[in-house]
Amino acid sequence: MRYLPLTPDDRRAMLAKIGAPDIDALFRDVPGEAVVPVSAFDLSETKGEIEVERILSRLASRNVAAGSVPSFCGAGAYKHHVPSAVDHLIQRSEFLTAYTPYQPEIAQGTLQVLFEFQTQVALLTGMEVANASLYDGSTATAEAVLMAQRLTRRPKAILSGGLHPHYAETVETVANLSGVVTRSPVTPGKAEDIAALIDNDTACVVVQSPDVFGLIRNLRPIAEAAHAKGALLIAVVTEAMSLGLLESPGEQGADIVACEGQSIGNGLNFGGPYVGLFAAREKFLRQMPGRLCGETVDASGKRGFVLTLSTREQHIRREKATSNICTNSGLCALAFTIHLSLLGEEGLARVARQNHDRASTLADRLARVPGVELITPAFFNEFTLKLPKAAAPVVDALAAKGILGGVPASRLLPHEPAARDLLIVAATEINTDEDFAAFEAALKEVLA
Amino acid sequence: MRYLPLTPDDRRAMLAKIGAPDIDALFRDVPGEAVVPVSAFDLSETKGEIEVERILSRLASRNVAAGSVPSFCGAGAYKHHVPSAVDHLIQRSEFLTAYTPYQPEIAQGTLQVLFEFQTQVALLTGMEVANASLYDGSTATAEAVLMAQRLTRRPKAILSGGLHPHYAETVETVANLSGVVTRSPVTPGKAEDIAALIDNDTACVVVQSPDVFGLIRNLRPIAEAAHAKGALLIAVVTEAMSLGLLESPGEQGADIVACEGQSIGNGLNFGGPYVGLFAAREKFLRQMPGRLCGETVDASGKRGFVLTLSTREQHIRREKATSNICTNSGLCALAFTIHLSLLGEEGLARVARQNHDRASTLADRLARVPGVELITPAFFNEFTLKLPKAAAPVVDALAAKGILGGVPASRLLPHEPAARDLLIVAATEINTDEDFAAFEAALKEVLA
Amino acid sequence: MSMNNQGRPSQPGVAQDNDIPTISGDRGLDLEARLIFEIGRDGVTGVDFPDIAVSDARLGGLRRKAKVGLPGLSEPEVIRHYVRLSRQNYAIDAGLYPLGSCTMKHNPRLNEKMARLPGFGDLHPLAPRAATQGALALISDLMTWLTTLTGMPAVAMSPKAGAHGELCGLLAIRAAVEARGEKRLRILVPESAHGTNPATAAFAGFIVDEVPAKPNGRVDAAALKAKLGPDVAAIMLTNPNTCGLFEDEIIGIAKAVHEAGAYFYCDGANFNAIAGRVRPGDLGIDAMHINLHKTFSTPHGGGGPGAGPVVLSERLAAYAPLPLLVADTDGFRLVEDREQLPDGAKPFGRMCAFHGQMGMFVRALSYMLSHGRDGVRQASEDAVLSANYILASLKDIMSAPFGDGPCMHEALFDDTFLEGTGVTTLDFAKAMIDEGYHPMTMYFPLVVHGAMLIEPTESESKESLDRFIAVLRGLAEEAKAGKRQRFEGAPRYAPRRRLDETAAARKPVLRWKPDPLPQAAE
Amino acid sequence: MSMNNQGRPSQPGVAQDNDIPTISGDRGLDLEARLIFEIGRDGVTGVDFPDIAVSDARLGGLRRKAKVGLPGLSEPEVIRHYVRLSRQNYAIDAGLYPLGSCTMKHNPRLNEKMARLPGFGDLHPLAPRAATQGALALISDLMTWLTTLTGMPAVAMSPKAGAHGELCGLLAIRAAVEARGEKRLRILVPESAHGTNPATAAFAGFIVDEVPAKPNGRVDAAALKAKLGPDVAAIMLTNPNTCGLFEDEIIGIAKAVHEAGAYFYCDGANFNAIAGRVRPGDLGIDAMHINLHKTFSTPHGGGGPGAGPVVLSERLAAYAPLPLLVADTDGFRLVEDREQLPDGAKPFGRMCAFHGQMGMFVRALSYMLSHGRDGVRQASEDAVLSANYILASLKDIMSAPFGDGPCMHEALFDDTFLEGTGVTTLDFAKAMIDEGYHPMTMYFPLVVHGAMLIEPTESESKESLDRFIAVLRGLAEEAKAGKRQRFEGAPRYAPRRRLDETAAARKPVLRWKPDPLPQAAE
Ligand SMILES: Cc1ncc(COP(=O)(O)O)c(C=O)c1O
Ligand SMILES: Cc1ncc(COP(=O)(O)O)c(C=O)c1O
Repeated sequence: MRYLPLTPDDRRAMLAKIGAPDIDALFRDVPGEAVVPVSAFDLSETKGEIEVERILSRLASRNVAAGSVPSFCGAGAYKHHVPSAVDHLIQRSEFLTAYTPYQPEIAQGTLQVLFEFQTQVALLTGMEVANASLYDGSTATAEAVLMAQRLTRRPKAILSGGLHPHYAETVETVANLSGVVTRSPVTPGKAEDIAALIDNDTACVVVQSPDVFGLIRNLRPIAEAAHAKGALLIAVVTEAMSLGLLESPGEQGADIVACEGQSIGNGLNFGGPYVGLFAAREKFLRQMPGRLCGETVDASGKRGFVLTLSTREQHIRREKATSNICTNSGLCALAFTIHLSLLGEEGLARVARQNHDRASTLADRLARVPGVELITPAFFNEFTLKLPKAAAPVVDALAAKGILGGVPASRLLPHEPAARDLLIVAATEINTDEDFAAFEAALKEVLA
Repeated sequence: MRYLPLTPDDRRAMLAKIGAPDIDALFRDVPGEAVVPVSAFDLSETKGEIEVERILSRLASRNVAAGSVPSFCGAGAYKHHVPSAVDHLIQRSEFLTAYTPYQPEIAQGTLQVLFEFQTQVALLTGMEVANASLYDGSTATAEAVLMAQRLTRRPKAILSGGLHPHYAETVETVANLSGVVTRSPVTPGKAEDIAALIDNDTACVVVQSPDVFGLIRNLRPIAEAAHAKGALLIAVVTEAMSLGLLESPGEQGADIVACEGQSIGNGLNFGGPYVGLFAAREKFLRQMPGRLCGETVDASGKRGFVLTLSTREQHIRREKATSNICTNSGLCALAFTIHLSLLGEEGLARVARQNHDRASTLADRLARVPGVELITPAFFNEFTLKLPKAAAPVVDALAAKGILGGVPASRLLPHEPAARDLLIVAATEINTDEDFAAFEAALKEVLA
Repeated sequence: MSMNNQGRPSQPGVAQDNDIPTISGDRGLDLEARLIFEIGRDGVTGVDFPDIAVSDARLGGLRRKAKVGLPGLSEPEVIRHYVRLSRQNYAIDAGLYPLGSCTMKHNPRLNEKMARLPGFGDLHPLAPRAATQGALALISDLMTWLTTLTGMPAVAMSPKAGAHGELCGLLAIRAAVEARGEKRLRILVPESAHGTNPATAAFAGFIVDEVPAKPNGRVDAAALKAKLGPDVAAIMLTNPNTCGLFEDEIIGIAKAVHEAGAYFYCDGANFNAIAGRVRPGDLGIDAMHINLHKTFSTPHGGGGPGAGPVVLSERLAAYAPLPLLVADTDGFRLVEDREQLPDGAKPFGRMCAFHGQMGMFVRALSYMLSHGRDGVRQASEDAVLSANYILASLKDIMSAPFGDGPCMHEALFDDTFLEGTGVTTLDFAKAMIDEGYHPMTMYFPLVVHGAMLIEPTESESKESLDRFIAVLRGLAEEAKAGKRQRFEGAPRYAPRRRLDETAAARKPVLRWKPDPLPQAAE
Repeated sequence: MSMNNQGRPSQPGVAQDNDIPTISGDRGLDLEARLIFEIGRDGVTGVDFPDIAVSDARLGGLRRKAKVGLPGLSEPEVIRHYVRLSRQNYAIDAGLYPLGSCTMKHNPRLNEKMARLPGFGDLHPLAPRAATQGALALISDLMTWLTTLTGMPAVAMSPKAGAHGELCGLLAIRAAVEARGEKRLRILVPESAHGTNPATAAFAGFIVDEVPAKPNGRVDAAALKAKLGPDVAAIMLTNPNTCGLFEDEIIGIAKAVHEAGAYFYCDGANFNAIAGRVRPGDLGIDAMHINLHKTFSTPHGGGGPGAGPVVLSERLAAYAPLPLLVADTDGFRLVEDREQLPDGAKPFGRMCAFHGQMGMFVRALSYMLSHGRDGVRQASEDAVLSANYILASLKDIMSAPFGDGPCMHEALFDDTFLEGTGVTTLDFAKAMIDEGYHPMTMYFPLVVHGAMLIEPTESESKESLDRFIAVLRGLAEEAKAGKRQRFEGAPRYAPRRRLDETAAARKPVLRWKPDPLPQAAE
């Protein structure tokens, strides 16, 4: 087996050194009744690369890659162009096959990347500090709610109806355990009056902008209302690239920002691995979940970086930790950092404008299709259409024509009658005018 | 432009330091009449990655990749499975973006690879010494002939009719300048009596095995005949993998071996870059072309490697050099070395047997097709079929059915009447029984 | 696995250097890299996009006015920067990485290639069902491998790492307890447990109750059984445990747990010792996460991502979180809607958006297909063999608290052998860095003083193990002989000397900030 | 570019080291690697194939009986071995690589990705015409870029590197001379020429006649003209030349050459200085190779592969070698048959099997499309600007023989400034290694004593240039101040100290051999 370096001779020599007659002797602590022969497993035997590649390629070919057809799916995961340098760099052995940087003297590469990542996240979100990543945007949101509950010692979290339903469910799953989670109504294409729901038990309001329908939300009044009642505003961003064109949550008064970073540096990957960005005001630092990388000096006075403030973390604090997270999204954070370094101020602004321009153009084209109505007046690169019939079968019909025509809102909100006819459509810098023409023509046909 | 780090401000500051008013001032030695504006070039303007990728992907999609269909083309270039580790390693920045190792203290990586490569090539060919690569098999063959002319001080090179015609033309192009090149007759599926042509003017005979029709040639009698007349035997191998199953040219008495190394570690690449393997008896060392890497020690006594015997080379010897070669096939040699390291003795033997087995199976199947005759009695992974009609249109018809059915001999020997109906077919470890069935069925139809 | 710094001096000693300092600060191939924020500037970018204008009309008045503050860099600078940084890292690909509990085994390149097939890497999670059948089939295949290898009937695929898997398992247990109308809030956790276990238990709203270890490194089964009662929801046991030992009383413990009406959660981080030989389902386990980034070799990537699917017993299977993968006549389908559940399903909720770490699933399945059941078993055996070889080769010179019997996939040493030498576990580990080795896991598990936990994995050749052993023997000899020089202030040959962790924590600098008073350009 | 060792001591000095030696021989992240032959063994392989038997029936009695002698290694060992080796290399991706004449510019990753598209990377050279139309179209596009940028009517694509291109050009000239029924066997080559020029001329059967340089670093046009005559086939001039200067009399030279019935071959290795501003065709050049691995940034790969297409003037176009690419109504076609030639074609022969370095063509076209004509021009300007910036910043402290006027893309220094310091050009260069820089090209061109040829390329930021300048100034200051310590025996921080080249050449060890008396296993 190509991955196993020991030869039969080696194994014999090693057993001899150990003084064990055979390999079974090393497993002697395993209760006899629990040992099974290899034939007990109804699984295949070892295979060479050619065969494995054939099997997996066949499976892959039964999926429709976003880049292979005109593709307009978003709703929390976006197809962007990732510069070729990114994948090259993240595959460097020294990044790919290193562990968490617990030995800083031989992990400065990873550590400095994390320091750069934290800085970029803080800048992008307009916050003071950021951690070294969480699993993804949804779990970051859940962590943010728990953190708000700890900080305010209040039980209630109010989730905006515009929060991605998967995020809302993820929050509910953990935050209901020790608190109360309420959802405000779903108002596609409009902002609900969430401020009215805030009371003195409220730990936080959680508002996503652009929301799951693509609508840009103004966080300022919500932040003011929350702060007036001693509650925190958690801003959620599922499309990190929007921060290149829109005011940051920090500028609008958010206290904690939970953001999905996939759009920058990371592929779609059918939903994971992604990278959770987590930023907050500095005063909340000690309640933050996850790893933090900090600057220091070495014994010869050189600048260096270390994981720090680990007294918040499970490996030191155990049941008193701010979170149970250990493994995070290191390599995805690296990809994020490299992509954002390549973009820089100017590149990010340009690609963000490009996204908005593309989506605006598409929205105008599709809104011309008879019976179709654009219901999101303000958006970044994603908008919602009201169709003259249920959206889900329309999407299937479009797929049959070779177009991934967006996400039907009913997929995320199966029991929301208002969602039935809504189609959430995203366009990014990768979409061409030909893509748009094909989409428009196909939609016309399907709706005709 | 993403590859250019200088900003307009930088350029101004640099000009100021130089004391030049503008960039034109730096080009003042260029005669005025030779300076043209950028508009003089009818070429496109700068493009982002997305656009370049789109253009080139469109071109790529107009080709039929060998791996995308049942594919049986050989004749000097072979589709093998290259383990995924190879491409990962050759893309390491330190290998990919290094220059020729002229500063050995910071190029031990490349140098040790070359030392390993030379050793592997010598072992594989059964020769005493090998160089650090030439461009490809054909130019290596031409260099071998020139070397033989220098060594023997005789003019004549006799090329076997089984030598790949491209190789023969390459040899003629350079070896006719100072010598005489003659070709012995083409005898598909048989060995010509080349020994009879050797005379006292003969510097070398050049024999390929397996030959261009796939036939395994016995070099021993030719070596004896050549040596008896004071001539050298140059053995040519276009399928390096055959050396895993067949006696090496060295064992059979060859004096110089020129070999195409593409099969090991390198993709088809539409013909290049490939890697020329060049090996010889040690006594001919000082007449070898190309770079040589040798072992030595550093000032602290540690083993290290350097380029050596460069008094043979153009940068030291100029017009007296053994060759004009400078840049060679370093990275392809690296790929070769890594792949062969992965294979090792056992892996190479197995994959070679696999190749022969596959080709034998296919030969038997195709020989069953009515009107088709197998004319190569002994072969490694490639054989020649005599079809009942001209092979070239048959190949086109097979291609239309989605099968790359081999190389028509007439493509290489357009003026050889005997070649008209011959089809050269290769099969390797990548071909499945389904590939064979598809080929057999399609050939039946095309010939029906 | 993570590091604890109990007893670990975090103030570095003073470094001495009598070399000639270089002008540049770089030294040969040891190249420094400043922060991107220090080298970037305006007027340059590494990605070319046209500079188009867009109107404010559809931006809701929220167009960004302030700059983000990102530096501009060209592609060559970015590549050089991250290549230089990478060169400051140790990696499996560069050398033996014996971090106990972390399973730093070889990461096959094939798996990377497979994960990048556009049909996987470029597949949208919410693409229509017909466009994702291959991906769903792959998940289903992986589920088959996981349930077959563990002998468990069900598996929840969405957890994103081991700790997330623990959470998933405990939430399933919580749901099961609640479904029975009971209130059980206590979870028993051995003191040798990894930090995530108590942290997760607390995260899931439970109270953690520690169970002591026996002198033989196993959990004290009697003490554990004594703590069982109507308020205990579950025990969380790691097996093989964090001392690298098989919990030999595990079947009896499982029985007692079940009799007490509680559930048995197993931390499966060490499944790599027994995969292909022992099925956790046969041991009475109710839930166990599998770190695909350990046992099934998806790369650690400098801290993540991972994947932590949780296998579930019959008693817990119904509570698996959404989404659920079901096969029907026209292919695979993800159930995401509580009103369309398959019979009996009572999902406790959702672990995250979408459906798990697909990128890791592809790699793990590629690993499994490559190994096959025979290779998986052989890998476990080789891992155990190599750990025992290290134990046998070092226990005469280093002190092995449980060195009498065989270990599983990792060999545990303590600092008894360093007593009186003035060399600490930390010094010893840092001296290993100078020798070109990543240190072993130190000061974990907590049940052993100055612990050194060595996990060689199955990926090392005997020759590599022999060299490693020789170096550790050499270091141990020097320490015992009172030759402290190479330990004091080690490492001296790494990109950095010891770093001042105390200073880092006292006045945290967690991000770069522009100079308050920008200097005039030179 | 290559290195000459005129005046270059090749015996290393004695190294001193007062560090603590490590037990392992490795030091931190500086990891040693033995030869694969020393670590491999029987019984293991890094590639899995079934162990099938095959009959001898069809092997012509030539089945291999002896072992090849290759070592067996598993995949993890092979990866670790080559990763460790790679870490002993310097690279553009790690730092400034100022090798004059070598053009170590940034190698964009996009180009690597494009070359690996299966439609290019996995395309058989003899696949049927219909299966290769995209590849032929790509070659045609690249030909358009090359002929347009050079202002020449034709280009031969098959040469595999610069020297091979030179050969192609000279063979075309030879064919043209012969076609005119003349016999011209002399080629004029300036003494500053790169070694490949005289070597190629001899290789092509010509006699080399050296032309001296003028004190201003240009070829002595008068001397050159004086040598022209009926036996002169061609001159081979490098422009910009190897001193980094534009041959300002080039148009007059070309005229004289043509009047004498000879041809003008230009070594285009330095085209990167003028691409997008000057068309060689406008200068009267008849043939010029273009190193795609320099000007158009295909990676050097530690010595190759490259590609050296040759542009040809109207006077030589007919003689271009086979194969020829032609477009007709139903697409592109390769003409490989002398009896099917397009009108007027008189190919002199064939340079190699198949049709050139397709892998490099894809990368080069990707580079060109990315840059565009504007970017190509800007790159040339930036390369020239950066070289002049270095010249201007260093000429007060180092000695620049032609420092009065501007240079082109490289700045040439000589060793006058080191006179009397006891520090040689070689010492100076080796001290740069300690500073984290690859040395510049040394002892080339030969026309300058102790030459140091610095080519920064357009890929360096001003900040990077400033750091480089500061380090060179620092070194020059120390040398002049008599502080020889850091020069003697440098490098001291590289993976190796100076290597004994004399010993290597005296008793060449060019391959590993098994120990004659194998040791008993331990
Ligand atoms: C024993 C043990 N349990 C749990 C974990 C947590 O797994 P993860 O880091 O994937 O969250 C680890 C990993 O470090 C571990 O070693
Ligand atoms: C001026 C000059 N001419 C010719 C060559 C030869 O080119 P190649 O190495 O591609 O054969 C070189 C490359 O080193 C060079 O610098």
